[in-house]
Amino acid sequence: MSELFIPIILLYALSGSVSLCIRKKRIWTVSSWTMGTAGLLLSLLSLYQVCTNAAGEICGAWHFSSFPFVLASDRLTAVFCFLIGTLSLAVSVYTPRYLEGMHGNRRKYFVSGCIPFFLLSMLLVLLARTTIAFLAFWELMALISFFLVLTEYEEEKTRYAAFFYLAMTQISTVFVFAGVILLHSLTGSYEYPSALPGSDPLTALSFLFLFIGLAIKSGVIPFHKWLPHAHPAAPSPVSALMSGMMISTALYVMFRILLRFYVPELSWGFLILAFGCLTAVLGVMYALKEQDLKALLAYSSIDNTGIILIGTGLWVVFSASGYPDIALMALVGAVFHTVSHGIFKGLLFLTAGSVVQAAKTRNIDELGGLLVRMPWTGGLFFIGVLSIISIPPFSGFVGELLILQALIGGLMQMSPLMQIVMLFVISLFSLTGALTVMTFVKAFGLTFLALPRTTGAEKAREVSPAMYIGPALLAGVSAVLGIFSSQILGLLGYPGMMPDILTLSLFLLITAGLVYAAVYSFASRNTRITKTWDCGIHAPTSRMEYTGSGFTQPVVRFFSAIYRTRIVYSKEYMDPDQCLFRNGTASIYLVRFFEENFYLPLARGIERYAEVVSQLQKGGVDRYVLYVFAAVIALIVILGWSA
Amino acid sequence: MMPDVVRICLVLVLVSSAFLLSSRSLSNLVKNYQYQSVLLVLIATGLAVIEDRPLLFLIAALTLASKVFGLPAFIRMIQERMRIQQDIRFSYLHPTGALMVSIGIILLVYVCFARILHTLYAHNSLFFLGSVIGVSMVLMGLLAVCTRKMAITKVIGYLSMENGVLLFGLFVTELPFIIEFVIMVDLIILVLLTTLLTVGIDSSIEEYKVRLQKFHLWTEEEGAQ
Amino acid sequence: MNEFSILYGFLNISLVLLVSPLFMTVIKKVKARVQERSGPQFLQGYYNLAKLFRKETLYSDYSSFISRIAPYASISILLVAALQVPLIWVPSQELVTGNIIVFLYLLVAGRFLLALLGLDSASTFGGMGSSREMSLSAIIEPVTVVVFAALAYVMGSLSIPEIFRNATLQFPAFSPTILLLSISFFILILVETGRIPVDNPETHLELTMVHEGMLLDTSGRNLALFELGHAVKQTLLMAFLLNVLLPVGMVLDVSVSALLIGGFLFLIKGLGLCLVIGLFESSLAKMRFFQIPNLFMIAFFLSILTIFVEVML
Amino acid sequence: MIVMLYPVCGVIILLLQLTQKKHQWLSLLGVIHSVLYLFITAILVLYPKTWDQNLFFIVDHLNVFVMLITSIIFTSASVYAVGYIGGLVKSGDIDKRSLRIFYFGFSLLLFVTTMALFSPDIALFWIFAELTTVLSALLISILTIRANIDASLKYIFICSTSMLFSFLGIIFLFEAIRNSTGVGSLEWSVILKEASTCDSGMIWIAFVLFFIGFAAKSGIVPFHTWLADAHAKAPSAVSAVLSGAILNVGMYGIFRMTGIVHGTGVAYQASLLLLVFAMITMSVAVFSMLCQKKLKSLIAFSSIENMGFILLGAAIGTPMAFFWALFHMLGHSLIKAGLFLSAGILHRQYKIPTRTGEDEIGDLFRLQPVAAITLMGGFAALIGMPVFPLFFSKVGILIACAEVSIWIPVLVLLLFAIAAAALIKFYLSIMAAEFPDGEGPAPYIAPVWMIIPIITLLLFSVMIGIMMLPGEESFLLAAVSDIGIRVNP
Repeated sequence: MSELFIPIILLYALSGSVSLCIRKKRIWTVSSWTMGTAGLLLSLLSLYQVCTNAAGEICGAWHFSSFPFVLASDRLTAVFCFLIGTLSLAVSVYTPRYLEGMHGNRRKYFVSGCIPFFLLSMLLVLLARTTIAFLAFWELMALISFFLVLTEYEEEKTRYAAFFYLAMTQISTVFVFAGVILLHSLTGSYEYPSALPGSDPLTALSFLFLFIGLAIKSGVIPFHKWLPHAHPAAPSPVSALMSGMMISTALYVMFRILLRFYVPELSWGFLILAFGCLTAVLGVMYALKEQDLKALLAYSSIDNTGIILIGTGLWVVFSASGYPDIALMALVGAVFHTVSHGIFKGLLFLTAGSVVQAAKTRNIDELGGLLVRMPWTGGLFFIGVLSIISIPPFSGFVGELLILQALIGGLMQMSPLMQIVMLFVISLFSLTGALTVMTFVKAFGLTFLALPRTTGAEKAREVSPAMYIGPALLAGVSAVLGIFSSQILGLLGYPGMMPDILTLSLFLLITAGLVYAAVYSFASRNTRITKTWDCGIHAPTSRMEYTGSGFTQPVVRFFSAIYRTRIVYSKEYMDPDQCLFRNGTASIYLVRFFEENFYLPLARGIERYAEVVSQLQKGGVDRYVLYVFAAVIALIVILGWSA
Repeated sequence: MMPDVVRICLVLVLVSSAFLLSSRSLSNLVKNYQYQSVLLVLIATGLAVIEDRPLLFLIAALTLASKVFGLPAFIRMIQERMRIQQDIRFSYLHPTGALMVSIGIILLVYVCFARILHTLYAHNSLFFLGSVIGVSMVLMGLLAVCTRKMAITKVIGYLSMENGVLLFGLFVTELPFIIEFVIMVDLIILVLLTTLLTVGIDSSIEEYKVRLQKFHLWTEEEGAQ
Repeated sequence: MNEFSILYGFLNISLVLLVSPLFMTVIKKVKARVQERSGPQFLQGYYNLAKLFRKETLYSDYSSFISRIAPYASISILLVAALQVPLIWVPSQELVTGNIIVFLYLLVAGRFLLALLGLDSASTFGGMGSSREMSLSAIIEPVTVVVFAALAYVMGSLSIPEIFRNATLQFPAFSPTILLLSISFFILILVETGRIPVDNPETHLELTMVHEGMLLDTSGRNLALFELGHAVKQTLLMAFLLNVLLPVGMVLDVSVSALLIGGFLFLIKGLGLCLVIGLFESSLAKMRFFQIPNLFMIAFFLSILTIFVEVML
Repeated sequence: MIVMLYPVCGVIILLLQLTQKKHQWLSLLGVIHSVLYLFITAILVLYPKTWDQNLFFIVDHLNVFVMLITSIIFTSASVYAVGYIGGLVKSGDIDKRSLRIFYFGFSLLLFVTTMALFSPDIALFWIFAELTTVLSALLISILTIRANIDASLKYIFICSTSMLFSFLGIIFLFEAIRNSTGVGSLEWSVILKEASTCDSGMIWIAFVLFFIGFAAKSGIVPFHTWLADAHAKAPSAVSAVLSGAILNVGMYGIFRMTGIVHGTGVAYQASLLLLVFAMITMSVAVFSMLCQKKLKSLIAFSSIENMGFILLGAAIGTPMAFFWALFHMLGHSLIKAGLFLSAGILHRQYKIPTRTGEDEIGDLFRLQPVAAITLMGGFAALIGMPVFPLFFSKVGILIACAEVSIWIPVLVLLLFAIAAAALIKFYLSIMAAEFPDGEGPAPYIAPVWMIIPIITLLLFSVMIGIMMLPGEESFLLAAVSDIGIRVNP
């Protein structure tokens, strides 16, 4: 059955090459439609595969220059293929209209050509079954996404983001490559190894390499610094795919490694758990303070990666210490949250993209009042916000519910020492949940509600229909995933894990209906539209509204240890001995902790060392011949010494 | 008896390359090179007599023709055109320092080769002595190349390195004659090319064009720069 | 979903709707008596609601559909939450399968809608109210989850009826853990319903109001719905505390007389708790906004102590 | 008999070149010469039976493979030179007389490289390698700009002084063979057979001295200093040939010598020495790439880095390592030649070298879209992207290294990551630079003759990157066994 993946792969490649090679006017609509059909076929095929509980069937095996490339799919792959299918369908509907807003024809061909190849490379990473194939498609994915981030290469910010992104993906490739090499030397073949004992040091080292490689790509905290630069710099459909799908692909590989490659150790579980908690808490803290809408969404992807890592870490800890049922619950929660995060993060990025294109700015303090002007985009963003802050009937809630249930289950059953760990993780987990709610109240409230703060937001008009049908599709899928989640899990073979959300949402609807009927019939119906009450002065202007930094100032005060702010002020005086003050500026900004204390010093260090090494090349013939002379003398000494 | 004559010549060759390192004026630099080539010819004939290999006579004649008369005459012609006599500019090592270093080199090579070729060293073979002196001559030539600023003096240093190789080649009994001959031709071409290029480097740019006209090698439009 | 559970659902909701305005007014009455004022009459709560339902509703011309749907959504969320918390009669087969996590996240949903409402009318007070509400909830959320986790750990199950049933079975056991739990629950109630140390419910002074700030621009039936929702939330949380601390009137197997006695006992216990809340409120002054985390740390410490005590002893 | 065609055709073409004056004829003869050699090599590859019928040259899989690379590079360079040198002549950089010297030198370089590869005798190989140095120095200094002459002087001094040391090594080798078998000989095959019986001390000295010379020829670190200036200053057609073909001659010599030493007792010390040199080369090259301001010197340093990587393959010495080292040599030559040729187009467009010494490149995508895209493709290939051959050879060699110790591949991968960062940093800096409108240079329309070789080179590298040609794997395995490494079937 899984041979059908091959035509889908060809369809993706076709839609990519169509737009890259043919230069006809508006060719990108044709390529988007082919990509849409490919996405639809892919999601249908993967749904079929998931339901029929297909075992790992090979769908293709080749030998590229004497290295084995095998593609196969099983249920876990099918779930993520469904995610790729839905996202590509939504993006294919969204992109043609979005590209109209871009300037430069060559750039439109380039973007609409590269997106299908980007999806194709991620699909191939999912299907790969030999380490070499995985490595090749992993690097292909990195390269294509680098090109896509680089589309608007005029601005300095985009080029800095693209370079930072490439440097980090190169380092991630180093670790993944080293892991693959170590696996090859352990097992002697390129096939995916199965159940390597976690105890012997070399296997543990290979796991560590692979884990760090994947952590860099999925934005785990110490390595996350490229993500908030790269995702906003890319055009919106691309950042939706990068945040939605690329992070899920990296996490899929994490699941694949832990499920099949190794028999994980308890210490590995604690490692993943530690990284998960750190990423979840710090991710949401930085998201809270972010003023750029798309960077805020990027940071919240980091936060969700943290939550998923907590789920995976719990699975490893529980299965290593012998509690299979809550371990399975944590794993199912993590996988479900990855898929639902992929969908609603794609929805949020697409709608944010329409907002940014309509209002021409990404800064939250310059937006406002868009819900009245862009009702559809605002409504869909609202649904995305409801699912990301895990409100019960929506899909975000299911993942967090399962993970929290596993945590409390762990609290009940495990040894006292472990209980302390569980308590610690519970409190961090719920702190992240609460801060996510606050972040998205700020994101939705200040962008969409109240008065527009600048003329850009004032003149924003609703984007064309295609640009909200795509996200609407994602919103529908997200709602269905949320409401029918216990039925879906039952279908997949994990019944009885969670309360029935369907009845809960039915009751919500019924009560809402009853309350509305009661109030409509008994209470008075007359309503009046007036000015907002403002202690009697004239109508409130947009300057009287709360801004982003004002909204988050109390939390910044509570967690001031984490938010190191720096105050920079400059004064100008009229007279030389500085007593008549003319004017001055003062600004508070958040110290970018990781960037300033870790990445920039490292880059400067490499730069200085490179400067020293390149001194070797400055100089005339004499200096070069002197090098030869010294080298020959050294060799002769080695000759003498090594006899 | 004869071998110790050869040993004396070998030592004299080392002395000549030491002189090469330290001489200041260009003209006696070339004279030094000529003495060194003459010594080489003597060694070649000596060896030919001892080990009665007629081949070495031919090599000696060839060296006499090219290295004692041919190349020095060509270099002296280049020197007149450049009208630069004194090459006082040194980089890194002044002559006294260069001599110190060359003594160190000879000792180092001797010790290292003794440790490696302990069998040959044991019965004190001529080949071992030849290899030590050959390698150290090459190294001293290299030192000359890198301590002199003027390109023309670098060429002469290079020639003394080539002499070292030739010397070492003599000691190997049946090294085919063709190899020796072809090396000679190859090195002559090399030196011709480098001397032409050095003409460009040493003299200042303006003279460079005028001088090249004289050799009518490169007809120059102004557009090159 | 048998007919017993439907009856339970109907009974539970009607009891909650009936009792909650009364408890609000009793607390106001107690505070007034402490200040030697006569205070509002007992039915004042119901009169206010009736008056508000009849008044005209004003909407700001800047507000969007959020202001229209938020009141209905938040009251229906709280009523569904009420379905899950049995006040008197613990049904064998519950109507909506929910556990404490679903209950918690429903409370978060209610708070989220309220915060958005505050921001919708473009007024400074609304923004300030929702910013403070969100900051406080960000701090209290870990404490709430840990308190509920401790409760689940002590009672051994996640689903709420199960917890109450275990509580009634081991009722006479005045164990230290139950005591510690009820103190942290009491602090939780104070925070969730915006009582004195955290926020002053009676005043409209922008310096101190948190919960009121968000509702500043609501009027007429919307304000009534929010007031009712607020009261229902308080009753639910009080029910948690009461049914765990002294589950004396709980009914396990249903009969009309048992229900009446249970209802009456619940009323007595509720009034007693309102008395305690009123006295506690009037004995304290409002804490400075940035000192409130210290209060939460006490609740956090107590709940962790509960688990240690349960584990160690 | 086929091999004899090489010298015969070479002499004919050289004589014809002396008679011609005009640029069209000279460039046509250059193209014919390289196409003829490519044709002869193709016949050799297809009919291995005819190899041992000739009397003088030795022909085995190794030198036919390296000859194949050389002829491909020379063909594309000569086709490219038609447009490129034509442009230089029109802009007056080269005058009539030096044009004849250029083409004569170009064909002579091809002739001498072929002779070097097929020479049966190690001393003859040395002489022809020495001649390639002389001729490429001549070609570098053809533009008679002071910087070019300076670069060619550095090239001559460094390479020929080091080559003298390798001649000393050859003399030691001759003496070693004479001691063990009575009659000294310098034939590759004889040395390969006799090496194991010789005294290991002599072989070890011979290897080290030989290595010095050919390390300079192939740009290994202490002797690499000439490479950056020579390749950066030379005309692009010449620097493509230098990087693509002449470096391989040096590496070919090192491979042969490692094969000889492989059998003897000194193999372990030799591979340790090569390993140390390889690692130093890669790290120095990678870090100096980071602060390169000029395009061609950046590409030159990446040649040094790749040569270091090939040396790493030779140092490991297992059949798989050698297999992938040869594959890497093929992939690297193709991509590097393509890169230098597209850099040549940018050279013609922006009149590099400019006074400030920095490349003044601007409006890249508007003026030269094709060159920009091929440059980006070349950089992606150098980073080792999956579609290109360097990815598989990187995998192959690193897996071979893993047997020695896991930390070598990790270090090498980090170096590759820094190299990738350097390449992309440079590309980003020139990508978005803009000339203030009106001041930019006039768009240079590259003739189609210059674009075809670049496209064919990149497409050919993608083809071998994706799939193994039918006989390719067995051919390379045979080449590895010719080097002297026992390939278990």
